[in-house]
Amino acid sequence: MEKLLGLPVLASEHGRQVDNLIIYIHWLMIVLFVGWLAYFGYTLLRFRRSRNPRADYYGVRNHSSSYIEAAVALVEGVLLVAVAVPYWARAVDRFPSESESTVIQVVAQQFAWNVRYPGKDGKFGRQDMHWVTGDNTFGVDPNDPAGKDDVQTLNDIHVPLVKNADGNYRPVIIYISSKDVVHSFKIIALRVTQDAIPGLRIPTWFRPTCEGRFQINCAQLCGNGHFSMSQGFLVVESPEAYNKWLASKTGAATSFE
Amino acid sequence: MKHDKEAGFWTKYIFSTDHKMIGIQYGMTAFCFLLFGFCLMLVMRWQIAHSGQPVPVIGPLLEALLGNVAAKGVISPDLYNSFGAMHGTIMVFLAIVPLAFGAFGNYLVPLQIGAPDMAFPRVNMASYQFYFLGGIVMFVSFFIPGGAAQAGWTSYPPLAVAVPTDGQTFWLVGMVLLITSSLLGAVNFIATVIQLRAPGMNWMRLPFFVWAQFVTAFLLLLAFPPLEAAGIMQLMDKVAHTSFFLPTGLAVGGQLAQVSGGGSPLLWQHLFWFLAHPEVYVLILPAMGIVAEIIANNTRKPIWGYKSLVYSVLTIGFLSFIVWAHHMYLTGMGTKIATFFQTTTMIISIPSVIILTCMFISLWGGSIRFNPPMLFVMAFLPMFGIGGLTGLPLGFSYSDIHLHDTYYVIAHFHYIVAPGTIFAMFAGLYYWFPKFTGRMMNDFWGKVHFWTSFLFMNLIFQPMFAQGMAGMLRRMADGGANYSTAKTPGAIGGLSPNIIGLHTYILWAAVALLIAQIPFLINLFWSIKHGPKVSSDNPWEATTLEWQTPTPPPHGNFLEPVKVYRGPYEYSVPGAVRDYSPQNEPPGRGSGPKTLESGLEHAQGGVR
Amino acid sequence: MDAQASHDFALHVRRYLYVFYALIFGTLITVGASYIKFGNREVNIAVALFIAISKASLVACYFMHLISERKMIYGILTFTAVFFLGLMFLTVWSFGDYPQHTVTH
Amino acid sequence: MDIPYTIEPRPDTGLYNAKVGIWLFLASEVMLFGALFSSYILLRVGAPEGLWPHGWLNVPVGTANTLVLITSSITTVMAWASLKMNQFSRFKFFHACTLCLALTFVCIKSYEYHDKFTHYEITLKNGRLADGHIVKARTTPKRVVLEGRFVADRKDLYDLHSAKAQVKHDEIEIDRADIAKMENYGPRHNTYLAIYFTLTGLHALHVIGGALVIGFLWGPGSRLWRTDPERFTNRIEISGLFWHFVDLVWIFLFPVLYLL
Ligand code: HEA
Ligand code: HEA
Ligand code: CUA
Ligand SMILES: [Cu+2]
Repeated sequence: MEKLLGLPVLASEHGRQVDNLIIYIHWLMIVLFVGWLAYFGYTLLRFRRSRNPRADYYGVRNHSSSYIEAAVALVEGVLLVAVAVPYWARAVDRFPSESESTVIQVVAQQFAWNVRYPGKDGKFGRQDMHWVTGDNTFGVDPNDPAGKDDVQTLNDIHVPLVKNADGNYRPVIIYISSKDVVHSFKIIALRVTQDAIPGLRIPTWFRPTCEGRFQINCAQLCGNGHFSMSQGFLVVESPEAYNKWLASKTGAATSFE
Repeated sequence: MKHDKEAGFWTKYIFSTDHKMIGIQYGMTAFCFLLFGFCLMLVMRWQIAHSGQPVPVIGPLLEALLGNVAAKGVISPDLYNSFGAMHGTIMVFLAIVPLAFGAFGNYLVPLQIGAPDMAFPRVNMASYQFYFLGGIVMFVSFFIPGGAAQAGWTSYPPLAVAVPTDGQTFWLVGMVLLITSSLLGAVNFIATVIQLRAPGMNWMRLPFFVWAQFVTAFLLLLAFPPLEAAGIMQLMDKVAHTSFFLPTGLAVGGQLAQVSGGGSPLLWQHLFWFLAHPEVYVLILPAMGIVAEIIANNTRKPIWGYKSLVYSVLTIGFLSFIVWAHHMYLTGMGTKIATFFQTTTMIISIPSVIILTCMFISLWGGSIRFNPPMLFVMAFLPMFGIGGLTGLPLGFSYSDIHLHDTYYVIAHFHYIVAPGTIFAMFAGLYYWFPKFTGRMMNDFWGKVHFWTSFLFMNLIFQPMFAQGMAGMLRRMADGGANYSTAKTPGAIGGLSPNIIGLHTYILWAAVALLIAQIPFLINLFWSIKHGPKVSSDNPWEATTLEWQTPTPPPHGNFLEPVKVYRGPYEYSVPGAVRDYSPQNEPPGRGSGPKTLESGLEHAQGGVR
Repeated sequence: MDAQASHDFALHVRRYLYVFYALIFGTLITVGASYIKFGNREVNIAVALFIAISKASLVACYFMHLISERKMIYGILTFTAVFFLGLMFLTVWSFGDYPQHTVTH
Repeated sequence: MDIPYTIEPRPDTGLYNAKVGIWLFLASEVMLFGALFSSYILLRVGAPEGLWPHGWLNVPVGTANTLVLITSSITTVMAWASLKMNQFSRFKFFHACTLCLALTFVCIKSYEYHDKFTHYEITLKNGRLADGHIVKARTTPKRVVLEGRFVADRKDLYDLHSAKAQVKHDEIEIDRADIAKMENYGPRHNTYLAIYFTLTGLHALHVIGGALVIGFLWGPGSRLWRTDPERFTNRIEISGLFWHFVDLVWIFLFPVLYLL
């Protein structure tokens, strides 16, 4: 079915369920569509003028159709209660503990992605909107020590692919925001989409399941450069490579260009 | 008629207060905008398929008219965004709504309920004039420096406010005018249906078309004002530099925006979608009304389940006010609110299922005539089916994660509005043309128009599902080339060449679709003058009241007061001589006993 | 118009005057109440809105004759009220229900 | 065929057309102002701690204006009643009052607007804030003179209800050279003023519009009374309904913007 629908490659753990939900619904759609279409074609042939010159005032007298409608309602209800709602709840209300995860901040701008890591101390510097200036994108309090070692990059996100103690891949939590207009942080293969809304810092999380260099899309019209806001990549790599990369960045934080 | 003779050219054609003339004015204007909106899209499709290459034929023209946004006839991203935003705006607010509601509604509702005119003829005229004015403002905005609005038809701030041109201001002013027009229209429709129903035309004898228009009017009446409020606020943000939708710490283009901040971008989205979801039902309900009329007439039998149709359309009307945030799943929604909106979204799909089911079942036992109107209607059903069904995966926030803002969404709603609503509009035109003009349109060319349009519509929109599934995003000035595997070697999640390649086919299908309209246009204008004259006032042998008037109906519509004796779709009544019993035909006279209306009840089964 | 009818209207007029006095009174106590410190502002808001609503309903019921209006009008206004409340509460609610850990500023 | 029920009510609904029309229109107005009220709530709830203004508007003036509008409401309904009782001259008198009151309302409102536009908040280069009404007479290109006060913290300007806000105002002079930012209390100053100007402005437009209609019916329009009293009375009722609605909106605007 994935093939049939042409779903793109998948590289995250929760993505499986996203795809499944899409597939379930399409089964429902196909059944309805084909079923009705068959009936439709049959009636058009059988009751065409030339074959059936006098119409029947009453037409269908039973209400079997009510059962179809009830069935549709039922399936939708089941999908809603059993799949859509619980998984959404997991996605937005049950975040893994930050200590167990790679925590990153992303602030979108026209037309690029600013990325920020907490640095060695694992703590982000204090932030407040009134610190925001042209070059202090994240509004970091300049005289907060915790902010000093924060790492900042542009269009370049790296995350390690390691298993946690609990045997699952280490989750990645990304706090997404924007400094100018609404963008949308979308990574197709990871089945991640979160609008980047100025004034809100919204987290989203996922568990990558394989290494690779993933395209970051901007999915919300954000100006005349929207179509070319495609330089951002998220690299999933081995812990060693990740640490090496992070080390090479450290210290770059203090200057916020 | 007496009145018409008195009336001179201006009072008759330009400042007419006759609902029929106003309907025709609406229709003409709206059709032109429909064509215009389509042409914008053709240019965009070229740019998508061959981004960066000058547009053939009209390229130089564009440059001459619009200046360096179309330098050397190449569509710049800014121009692409303008066209995209205006295509959406024009199609929704200036083409389909005026056509479905303003034109067909205006012309037919008073006739079908047996009224001499709208309740407030002068208000009706004002409504058209506001619409026209709004259209002008929108149109002019293309030619001002910087061009028309660029922030999509959804005009999300801060972008809408940040774009440094006046296009957005024009857009907002235009919207306020259009909203005023719709409000006046809505008040008029509702008052007319409530007050001017002919004696005997009780609620359950209204043609389904009137019900659809009635609910539509309520949607316009109550859903538009919040957008008007939002529009006023965005206007303030733009001209008075307030911060309704601008949060603190906004840094557009490097330096801090000179505003107080403290606003919320999401506020706009809520107010916008509070309108825009009901709006989409405004686009479909009148179409469904037309479909019901034509099915009943061309199957020669009553619509199956009239009552459940009426209740469904009322339910849709009610629910459509509380599903809006399904357009905002990915703006950051907690479980509770998401659950609420997913639930309502799923519930609202059921009445649509019921409506379509009733339409399908109505065919059973009929004696189906395949004339152009019926063909378009027969296409409407599955096309709406596809569009509607593909709404379901979007309706779940969890699957929307993958589909949001992809071409899957584009395909979803275009299947409903283009081969859906537009086809219903064509059907309505072919069907009521004899009533409008007293002449028939050509059958053969009608069928040519249908088959070609049907084919090319599907060739245009079917591939978009595939593109959307593969993750191609909307509003990409280069059709997603920047995200293609070609551009980003080694990256996972790029668009494969054959997905990108579909653009070319879509482009040519779209061009072909335009060409397919030529027979229609010729047929239309030729028939106005030279079409065969109708032999009777009721060429389709229909039951509803609009066919019981002279052709075309005079000022004041009916020659003598109307009285209604039966339901709207009394076709093939057992015991009747003719296979249709007009609503205003007294019982007995060969039309069977009037009690047969209860037969209708029985037919659709008391259960619902 | 016959004597009887205009007599009824004299009664109406008297009622209008009572409503008028009530409205003036309402306005004054609203202002008064706003200067009382109830401890927290919520109480002030509640009080003020309560008075405002009662004033509004007086105007609607008597000046606009809603008290003796037709079913049709009631129907229309009920729907309007429902949708207005829907708009207000759903919007406010969704501003209170973001994903976990969301930072709003 | 002419349009039925333009004057006499339709039996089954018991209403004449215009009555249905105006109520539908008012329904849409409810949604319009409803949306703005919702926005007000969200902006207020979303405002950072201590940065939502309290007591920025002149309560006595606001109260006076409220009374003016209420009075205009009673005169309106009286005008209609007089017509019902067939007393045309009384009608003329009452609606004359209505019109004067409407004018008064608009004048008072514009005075309030003017008061806000001449009220400045000045941020000095050294971070302190000066706040008060500008003294045009003594303000020169080099120095600005305010009838106001200096404060250290922005929050001190926001809650004028609180006791410590009851400060004396005296003339302060500021050298333009050390002004970092100077902005009057226009709509752009903060979201409170933004929604204040939007709501009251829209409301004022309604007042003016209503006054124009009533003015027309009072003047030239009243000729209809001689030819078709029934219809004329209906028109007065319709315009009256609109006017009461405008009053009704203000009944909410007043506490929400002035008192809370
Ligand atoms: C007329 C227009 C119209 C209609 C009727 C609908 C109907 C529906 N829409 Fe659609 N929608 C739009 C126009 C419309 N929509 C537009 C314009 C957008 C994009 C706006 C933008 O972002 O620019 C949009 C976007 C949109 C989204 C947001 C997607 C996103 O941005 O991520 C969602 C999500 O829930 C959605 C859901 C639905 C649902 C559940 C229905 C349901 O009402 C559908 C119910 C119908 C059915 C379930 C079909 C029943 C039929 C059968 C069962 C019979 C089948 C038989 C045969 C086929 C033979 N729509
Ligand atoms: C009612 C609404 C409506 C209608 C009918 C259409 C019709 C069409 N739309 Fe559009 N579309 C939108 C509403 C609509 N659209 C909206 C809201 C958007 C989103 C905008 C945004 O992103 O902000 C959009 C976006 C949109 C896109 C995506 C652009 C992007 O994201 O970058 C595309 C891409 O192909 C597209 C294509 C088309 C096509 C090919 C048609 C065709 O079906 C057109 C068919 C038209 C005809 C066949 C013409 C018939 C007319 C006549 C025959 C003339 C008769 C004349 C006289 C009698 C005088 N539309
Ligand atoms: Cu950033 Cu689109
Ligand atoms: Cu929707």
